[in-house]
Amino acid sequence: MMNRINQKLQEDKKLLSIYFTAGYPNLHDTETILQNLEASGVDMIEIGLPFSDPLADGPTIQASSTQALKNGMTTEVLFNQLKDVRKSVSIPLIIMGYFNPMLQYGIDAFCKKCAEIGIDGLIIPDLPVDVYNEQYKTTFEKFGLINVFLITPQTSVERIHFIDSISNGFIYMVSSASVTGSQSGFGEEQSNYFKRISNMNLKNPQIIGFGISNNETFTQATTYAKGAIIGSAFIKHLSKEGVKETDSFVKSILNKT
Amino acid sequence: MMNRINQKLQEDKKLLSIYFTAGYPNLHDTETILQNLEASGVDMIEIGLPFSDPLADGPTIQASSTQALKNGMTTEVLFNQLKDVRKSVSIPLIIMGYFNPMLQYGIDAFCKKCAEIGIDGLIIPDLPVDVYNEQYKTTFEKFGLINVFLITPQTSVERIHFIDSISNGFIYMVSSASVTGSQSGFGEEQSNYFKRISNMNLKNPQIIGFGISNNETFTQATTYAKGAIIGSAFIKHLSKEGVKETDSFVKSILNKT
Amino acid sequence: MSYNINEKGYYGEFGGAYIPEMLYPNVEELRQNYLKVMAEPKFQKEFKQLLKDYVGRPSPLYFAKRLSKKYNTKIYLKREDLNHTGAHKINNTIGQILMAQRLGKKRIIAETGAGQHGVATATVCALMGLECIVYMGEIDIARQAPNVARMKMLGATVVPALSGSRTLKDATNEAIRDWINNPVDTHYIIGSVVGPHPYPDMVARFQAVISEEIQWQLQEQEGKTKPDYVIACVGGGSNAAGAYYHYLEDTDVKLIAIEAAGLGVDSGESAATSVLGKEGIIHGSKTLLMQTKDGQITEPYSISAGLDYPGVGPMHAHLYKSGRAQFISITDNEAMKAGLELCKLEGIIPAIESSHALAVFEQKKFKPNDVVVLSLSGRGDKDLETYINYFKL
Amino acid sequence: MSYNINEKGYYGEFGGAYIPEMLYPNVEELRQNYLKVMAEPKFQKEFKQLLKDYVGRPSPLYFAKRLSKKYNTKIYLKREDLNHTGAHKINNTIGQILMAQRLGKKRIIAETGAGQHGVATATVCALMGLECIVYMGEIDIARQAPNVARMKMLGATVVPALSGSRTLKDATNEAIRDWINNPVDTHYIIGSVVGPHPYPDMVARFQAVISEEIQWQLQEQEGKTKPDYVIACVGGGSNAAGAYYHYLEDTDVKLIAIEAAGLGVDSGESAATSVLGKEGIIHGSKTLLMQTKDGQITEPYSISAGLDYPGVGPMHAHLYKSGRAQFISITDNEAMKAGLELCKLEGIIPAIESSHALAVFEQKKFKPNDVVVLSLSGRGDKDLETYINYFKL
Ligand SMILES: Cc1ncc(COP(=O)(O)O)c(C=O)c1O
Ligand SMILES: Cc1ncc(COP(=O)(O)O)c(C=O)c1O
Repeated sequence: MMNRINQKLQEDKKLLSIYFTAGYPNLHDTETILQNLEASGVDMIEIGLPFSDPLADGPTIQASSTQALKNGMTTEVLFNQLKDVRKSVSIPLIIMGYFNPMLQYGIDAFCKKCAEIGIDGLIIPDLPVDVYNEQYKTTFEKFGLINVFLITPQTSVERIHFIDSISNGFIYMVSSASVTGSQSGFGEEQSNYFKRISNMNLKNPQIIGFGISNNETFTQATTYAKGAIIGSAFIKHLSKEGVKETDSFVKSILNKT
Repeated sequence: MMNRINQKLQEDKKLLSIYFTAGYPNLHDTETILQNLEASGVDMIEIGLPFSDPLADGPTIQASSTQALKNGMTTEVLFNQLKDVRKSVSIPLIIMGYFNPMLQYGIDAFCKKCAEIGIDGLIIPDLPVDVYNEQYKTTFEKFGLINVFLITPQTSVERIHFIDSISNGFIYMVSSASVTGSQSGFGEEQSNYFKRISNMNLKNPQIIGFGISNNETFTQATTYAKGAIIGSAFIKHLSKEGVKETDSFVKSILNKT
Repeated sequence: MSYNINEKGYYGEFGGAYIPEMLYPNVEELRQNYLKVMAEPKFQKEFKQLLKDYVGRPSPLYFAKRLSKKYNTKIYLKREDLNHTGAHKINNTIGQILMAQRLGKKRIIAETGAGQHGVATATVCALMGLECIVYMGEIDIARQAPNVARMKMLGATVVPALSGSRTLKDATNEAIRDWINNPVDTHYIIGSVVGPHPYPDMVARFQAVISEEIQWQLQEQEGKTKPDYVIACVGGGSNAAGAYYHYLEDTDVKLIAIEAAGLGVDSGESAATSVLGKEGIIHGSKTLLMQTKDGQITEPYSISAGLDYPGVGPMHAHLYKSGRAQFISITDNEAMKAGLELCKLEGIIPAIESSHALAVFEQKKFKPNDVVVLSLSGRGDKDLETYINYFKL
Repeated sequence: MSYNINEKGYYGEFGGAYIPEMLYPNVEELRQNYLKVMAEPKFQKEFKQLLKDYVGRPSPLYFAKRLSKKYNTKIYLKREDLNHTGAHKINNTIGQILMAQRLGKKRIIAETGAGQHGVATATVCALMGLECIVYMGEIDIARQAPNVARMKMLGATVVPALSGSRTLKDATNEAIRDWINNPVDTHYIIGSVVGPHPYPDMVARFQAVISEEIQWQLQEQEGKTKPDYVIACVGGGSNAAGAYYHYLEDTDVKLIAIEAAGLGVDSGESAATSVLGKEGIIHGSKTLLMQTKDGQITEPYSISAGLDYPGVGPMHAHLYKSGRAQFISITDNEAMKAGLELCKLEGIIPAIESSHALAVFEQKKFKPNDVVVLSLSGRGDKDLETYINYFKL
């Protein structure tokens, strides 16, 4: 059976993927958010497993993680919340989190649990490619999980090819050198970068993340890439409007009314 | 003509000498204090020329010097106040002061002025014996001024003999190792010291100063020495009772009523 | 068994470079160049010269007579407190600023706890005319005010870290974020033997001058290059790494690492990583760290800003796990007492970090003939207010 | 003409021992013994060893590249700021504490202005286990708070001087009074080349290690032992005396003395003794001092507590009068600016006293090939608050 991510990537459309931090704004919002997002037409979701020291994240996601932890979110709690998620949600689900909480859970146990629940992939910013390859690849594959790798504007051509060669699913293309949420729009530099990568004709499609916050940036990103991921902008929306109003956010991104 | 100090020392009695700071408590108290002291039966007076940094003096005399300077006392002013002192005061008068103000006035001019006024001697705590001998002795002698030297409990026997040999008038015997005003009575140590010096049978009589504050200490001191000098205790009295009441102070020291 | 780093950047099972891809080019550039650059004669010459003429090295190895007498053993203090800026930290920043120049960097960032590393970084940036941004926890900014003032005087920008425990760990997060945001022109001068490979090794090599000097200084004074013990406090572990470095593989020399127990190892207010920590990832390195069962990093506590860190460098994790070094925890109270004792016995006011190391003598008995070298990592000027308030002087 | 002291204790017409008889035995004991004791090999060995292992000497002679470039001349900084306790003062207190031990003294007193000498004295007293009382003007206690804290940590008793200008002059008076009151067991460690003979000479000899080192350090770096200029700030004059010492009789080497002009030489708020002073007696020595026409000593002013003194040592009075040294006055503002400049250009925060010396480069032009050695007498840690407030950082 093909992984849901790969299935989704075969669809002839630009994909919208949304990130949110599990346990934020309230501990038990996870399921509601997942269902609402799917209902609004989102293609894929990254569920953030909060971490105390999210060093690749900007202030918005960092604050949501702190709040989620305060609310009582733990790996255990999250897995419990997701236990029956596949009864109501069918789009690809990715858990995004830092390596240490997973390591403490036990990588094998963690992957096993993900598989049971129906998680399709993982994004682990601080798990380096070589360590993954040497130590964890077989485990991930055993449980049918896709590990998504990142590239950035500074990633060398060579390394992009290497990452492409070992990737499955898609490449997470960081829009600019920055932690999450720190850009407000894309300029020429980014367009050139998007074009450059697009022209490389990689084996794996790319989904662009970091700095996408509205229809304009979504459109810019997906002109060159298969899709785009929104994180901070959605967290901001959540903190202002709460979980009920996610539909309007997604519509505004897709410019549907 | 014999210097008034030497004359006084020949009298067959124990001598009471009083120190006060010129210009204290008020700028123009000098003459009144001098006259009152003589009237009360004091034998000799040290007139303090105030100095900004009286490093051999304790807090009482230091404070009186600061006040005197604030009141406007200067070398010039003091000499003016004393201009006609010999019309009303006949006991020996000694100017006691630090060397720098005299140096700035000019030692020759200073001595000349003293002689004109009828000052009999000088006590200059920070003018060392050897400097005096080499540089200023002839000037002092030319103007008939006695320079009084100090000895302390730490002064070696040799040095005492040396100081005795070059002294004229009396030796100022510092009662104990201390700045002025810091002792409250004499103990065995001091008595032994007084006896020791007395037994040396020096050429010059000794007058004891520092720490004499009442009849008891005056009596103790004069048991062994020719006389005693009171400073801080008199300044304290002045600051409490003012210039009018000096008589009662002197009487209390001499135990006369 | 080797106690030094292996080719892959690990000390035993600890170390590595657990970094986001955004940092890969920077860290990789450093990894590929650091040994090469450090081996250049010109680099070595410049480094050595600055250590001598600017930092004031060699730092003395001082035989502490009265302290030795009190504890009936032979105590030598390695006087890193006498270095320019007042701690061992500058050995590393001198090295790294030269490295940054070689790599063509124009902008320097750093994290700091006690402020010593921040001052040392601001100092070398002024010396080289480079821009300097220092991240410092809000709590540390308050308790190490003199060092904040010094950084400002030196022209550095001090940015408060407002998240988490608002101490060293969080300042490090902020510095890493800055580096992610500025990947081209910026060099991140990490202040201890922590962070992703090659930082722990590079910093240890720059600090190794400490034990290099101890060897010949001890030869001069004791007629032998090896002490019986080397003792150092461990925050991240850089002064310890420097003091141990040339003795790492020589097990005749016993190593003692002193950690901050805060209010007590079991009080919940502690920074004693070896006792309380478990293997995990912090700031790009696999090491021992204090964390919840769940893998969330714990907020540490110590009266000493420089030891108030929930991890240790991977070298130290390895030294602990392998038993090569003995780890001893010292409470706030024990450290403060030992610090005051050094003032009174030897006329040296130690940094509170170093006071933790000094407290070893109340915990462990040494033999009269033992030669004990203790790394006096810094001076206490930055800690005066803490001392004065503590002792109500 | 000789610029050193003569047998009678005078530099030219300046010097001597204008002391009350109460001090005669103490001063005489010292006078008779100081050269003899200093000449003892055992004394020399102990002194040198402590300077090396405890103080951290030699202090570097650091070629200040960026400062040199800015002023287009060759500037070397003699890094007394790197000494233990942060200034040159400790060279002298180490010497005097050994002297006091030889003389069997058990109790040590000192005066202090900037607090550096007080700290240096408290330090050596702790080192030797002797009681220590430090007199310090009430105003200086307020403006040099870190040093007051350090003295307390070191176990010294700090006694405020409440009279006069409540600065260094008055602290000195109080110390002398204490000595008069305690003539047997007490040694008075004077902190500069002031006071009655033999103090100026003894202190100069202890500080002479500065120029002794400059000679060979310059040989190493410039291939010659003589600089073209030696520059130092002058409070009492001890760091200057030490920096000049071995060059005093060699008129190829030009000497520059920097005095504190406060708000301006003619402002009434100044401490520029050479310009404003006249011959007179202060603290037992004939020298230049600021005084009224009447011979009352004037209250000086400088932003720098260590230069806020109405006199200079007799050596400097002689150097001034004979023209051997050039005297330059530097205002508060000029000094503060120069201090900040050193921070920004060289990463060194100087004591405000030393900042006065640094301001010379804005006042006087040197030739590109001139070798200029400047005594960086102390570090600025004690002055951080003053700097920060002044520059509103
Ligand atoms: C004086 C001093 N000692 C020790 C430390 C701890 O750091 P490390 O363990 O890296 O030596 C610090 C950190 O700031 C420090 O300032
Ligand atoms: C750093 C420093 N420099 C200079 C001085 C001035 O003293 P001297 O003129 O004796 O060197 C002081 C006095 O406290 C000082 O602390």
